[in-house]
Amino acid sequence: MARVVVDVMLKPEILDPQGQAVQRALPRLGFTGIADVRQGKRFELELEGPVDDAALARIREAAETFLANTVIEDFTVRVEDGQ
Amino acid sequence: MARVVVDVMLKPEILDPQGQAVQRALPRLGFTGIADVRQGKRFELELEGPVDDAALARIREAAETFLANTVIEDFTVRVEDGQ
Amino acid sequence: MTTRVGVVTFPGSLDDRDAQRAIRLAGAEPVALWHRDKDLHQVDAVVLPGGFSYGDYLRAGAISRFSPVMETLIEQAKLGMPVLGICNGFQVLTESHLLPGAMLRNNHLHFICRDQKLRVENAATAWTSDYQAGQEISIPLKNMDGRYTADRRTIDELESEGRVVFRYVDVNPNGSINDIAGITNAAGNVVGLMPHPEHAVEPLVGTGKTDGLPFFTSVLKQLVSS
Amino acid sequence: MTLDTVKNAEQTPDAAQPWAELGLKEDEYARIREILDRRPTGAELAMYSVMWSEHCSYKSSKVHLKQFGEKAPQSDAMLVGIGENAGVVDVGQGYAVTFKVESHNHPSYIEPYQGAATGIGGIVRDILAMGARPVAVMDPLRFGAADHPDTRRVLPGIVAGIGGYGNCLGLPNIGGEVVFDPCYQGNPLVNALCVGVMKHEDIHLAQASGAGNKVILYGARTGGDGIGGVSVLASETFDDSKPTKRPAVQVGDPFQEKLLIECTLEVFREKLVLGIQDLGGAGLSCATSELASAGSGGMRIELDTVPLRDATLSPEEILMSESQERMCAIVEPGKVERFLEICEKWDVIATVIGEVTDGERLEIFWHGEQVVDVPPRTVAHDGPVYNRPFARPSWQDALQADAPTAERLARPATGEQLKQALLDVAGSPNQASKAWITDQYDRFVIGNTVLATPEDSGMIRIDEETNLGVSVATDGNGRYAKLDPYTGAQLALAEAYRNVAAGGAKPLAVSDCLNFGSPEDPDVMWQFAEATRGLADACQVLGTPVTGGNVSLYNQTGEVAIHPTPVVAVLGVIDDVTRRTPIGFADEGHHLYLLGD
Ligand SMILES: Nc1ncnc2c1ncn2[C@@H]1O[C@H](COP(=O)(O)OP(=O)(O)O)[C@@H](O)[C@H]1O
Repeated sequence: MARVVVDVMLKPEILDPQGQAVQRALPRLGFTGIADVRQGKRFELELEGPVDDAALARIREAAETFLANTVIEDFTVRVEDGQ
Repeated sequence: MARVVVDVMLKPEILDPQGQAVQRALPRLGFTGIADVRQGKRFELELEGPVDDAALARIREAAETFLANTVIEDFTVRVEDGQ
Repeated sequence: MTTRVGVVTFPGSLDDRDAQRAIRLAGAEPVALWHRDKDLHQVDAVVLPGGFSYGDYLRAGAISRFSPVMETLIEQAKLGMPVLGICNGFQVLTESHLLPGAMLRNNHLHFICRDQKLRVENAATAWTSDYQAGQEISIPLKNMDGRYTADRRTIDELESEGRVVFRYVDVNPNGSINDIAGITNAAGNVVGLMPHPEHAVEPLVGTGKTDGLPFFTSVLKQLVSS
Repeated sequence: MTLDTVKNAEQTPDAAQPWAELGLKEDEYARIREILDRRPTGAELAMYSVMWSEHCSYKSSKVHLKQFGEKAPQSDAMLVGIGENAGVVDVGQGYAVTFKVESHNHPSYIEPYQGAATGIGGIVRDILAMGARPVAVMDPLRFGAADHPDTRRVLPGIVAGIGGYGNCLGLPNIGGEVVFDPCYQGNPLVNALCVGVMKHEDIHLAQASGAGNKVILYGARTGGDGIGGVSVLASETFDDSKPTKRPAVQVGDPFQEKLLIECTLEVFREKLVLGIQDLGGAGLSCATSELASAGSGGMRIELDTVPLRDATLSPEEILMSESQERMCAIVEPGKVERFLEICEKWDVIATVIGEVTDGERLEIFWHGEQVVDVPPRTVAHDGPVYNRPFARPSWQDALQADAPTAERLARPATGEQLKQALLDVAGSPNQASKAWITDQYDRFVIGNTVLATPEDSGMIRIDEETNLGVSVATDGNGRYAKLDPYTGAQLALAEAYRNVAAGGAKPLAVSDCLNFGSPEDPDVMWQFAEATRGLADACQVLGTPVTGGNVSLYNQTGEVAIHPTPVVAVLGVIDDVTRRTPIGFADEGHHLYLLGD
């Protein structure tokens, strides 16, 4: 089966409280040198059929209307490599 | 600045109700042909310095001890391509 | 001398004052502990209270676990100090590996607040000796990430060693394995549970029951007699 | 890059300005020029436009709201009345209670989760700014038909947002409403109420006095939240090298707000604060102009000291940003160090951004250049006032006459029909249990909740020694108000009043959230006028003053307005919460009495 990954991240200008909390914790744990952290969602979709253009177009539509909230989030759709 | 991505997913044997909820909703929205959905987290880390082996090793350690809870989650660390 | 029970406040702790009240009502002296302070101020036992420490960002309990107070607490817990983790406190205990397993999002994906019936499976821990084994109690439950999970071997170990301290009765509110609501470490001094005994210590407020008070009197007796 | 400084504005009187895009009317723009005796700078235009908006200036409703003061019954309990962030009433034993209900309707329609969440966040900061510890929240909600797709889109997010924010803050949710009616399709109502408790001596006000005292901004960094509109200004005065698209949506961070609460209460406890204001709608524009306007003297702000989340923000945008979880305090110079220490303890960023001056102007600088020089009162308090035309709608008589006839609403004739009617009522979304919603809210946290869902009113113990408590109920019925706005508003008050009394508390004060359609429609304006008149009259009769509230206008989809929906909250006091009366039968053998006719 083929896997498509949809990554959903808050738009750059939108506040990301979770990413901020992680970023602030890292130096306390001894991890320095990290200028910014953003936290988003990763969806792994296993397709029944082949990953053709039609399938990708449908997934892009699902991402746009459902997986991401495009008022505040951006998304990318890609076929997982190394499968 | 260089970007490193850490993907954190629930281990395959752990029930993922969020992924399941998405999977169940998709056909209702008219998106069929998706056999499985898993939902995880994606962290984007912007590094101050270069992404060398030492930096990656540190990020891997941060992922292992902090970003993921390895009792229930797996993670992967990779340098973002196309930067 | 009165028994001193510490209550840790992390940024985002919510039920710290409630835990202090419960300790006071049980006859002990509550001592406020601050997450940045390594010193436990000579307390005899510690409660990690409920709430959303660090907003539950990343994972519930994941950031608090690394606070300075936890360093000392982890040492002391291993030496036998009684520690009770309630809800977020339970999550901190699993994240810091004082208790095995982990907490996942509720299977219905909603925050749930309800009066929850539990069975006390183990009345021999530091925090449950004032209950009878098999006794059913009712205390509030309120959480988003309350589904306890662990691998098969850990679960088998917990079950065979009698370390499942509380089980949900009638309703499993979050999909927790084997209806597990709370567990203990092998020594019985560290106990974690999702429901909130500190919200059931006065007949007037909350659910109007006092089924949670024995948690705090149990530890008092154990400390006084030891 | 050209910065529109005061000097520049003086030298270029004829430069075109986007006042219309910012929502100002021609005469309003002319008035600003008259006040300043020159054209406003971009930053000044930003401030006036947002502070003179309907939302901040109450320009359509002011003339009607006046009645709440004019007809206010004499009440010894009132400590702080309308005009401050929230009213304060004396509840005895040295305690004072503050409460207020506010709307977040439009943001919740656009982004249900964040809109509702930041609605809770905003009202909680209002209560905090009075000097009180917030102790409970409530959420009166209105949705379209339960089975309508838009309800399915907004309801889960709104409920999750209220829960997500309130639960994380540690405030018990002690009541609210859920009403379904098709008139709210495309325009759900999300009202949020917060109650806070303090000792009399802890009351704080939003005012800046004493030259040399410092202005401290603390809490979240300032980002581009909620400044969609002002981007036109930014692109007017700056070249196009910066992102032009700014999010209109604000994202809440309840964890940050929890830290803000604890940190603020600690600086109050150590008496470090002279005046304080939360940052809500209109952000720094509002906080600086209101603080300066209510105090004596002026204020000077160095805007480039404001900690930013987005380094590309222009001065106009910083002034208008609605980034959440921020507060502004006035602190004596000698106490600044301790103030900053306490903020550091709570991981809260705090920055001195300016000081109180002995002048009379609000002056704002950007990298040393002056971009604002205004009399603060003209921004904060002397906004436009409209006497909008209103008239009884032509359809009102027909609507009232349209009583259901026997054919249209047949009475059940058989036992079977009666049973069905009962089941229909019990199963209708408006009557069915709301536990599927209220179970998502923490009602136990803080350990002082005496009554919460499913009781008639929420009740909180405020003193553990004496068992002093307060109770709050909110009610509103848009259908009644549409039939007769005057009486409908009174019925809402009477119901909330009864709900408080039924729990055993004595009603003391009223807060209200007036949700209506467009004030530019004379029908709607009549509904508004009637409802405020009705409420003011009823408050006078019952002896309970309105201590504060909120107006939400333009609730409509296209030309169709929602039902006029005044939501009324009543606060009561009970000197011993052990004497509360819960609903339901307590013991077998008790008698039932029906009071009233
Ligand atoms: N949105 C809400 N938030 C919190 N509590 C609510 C909400 N909606 C309803 N409730 C509570 O649920 C209970 C029942 O509500 P409802 O069925 O509307 O009863 P009533 O008609 O008596 O007001 C009340 O205690 C009310 O405060």
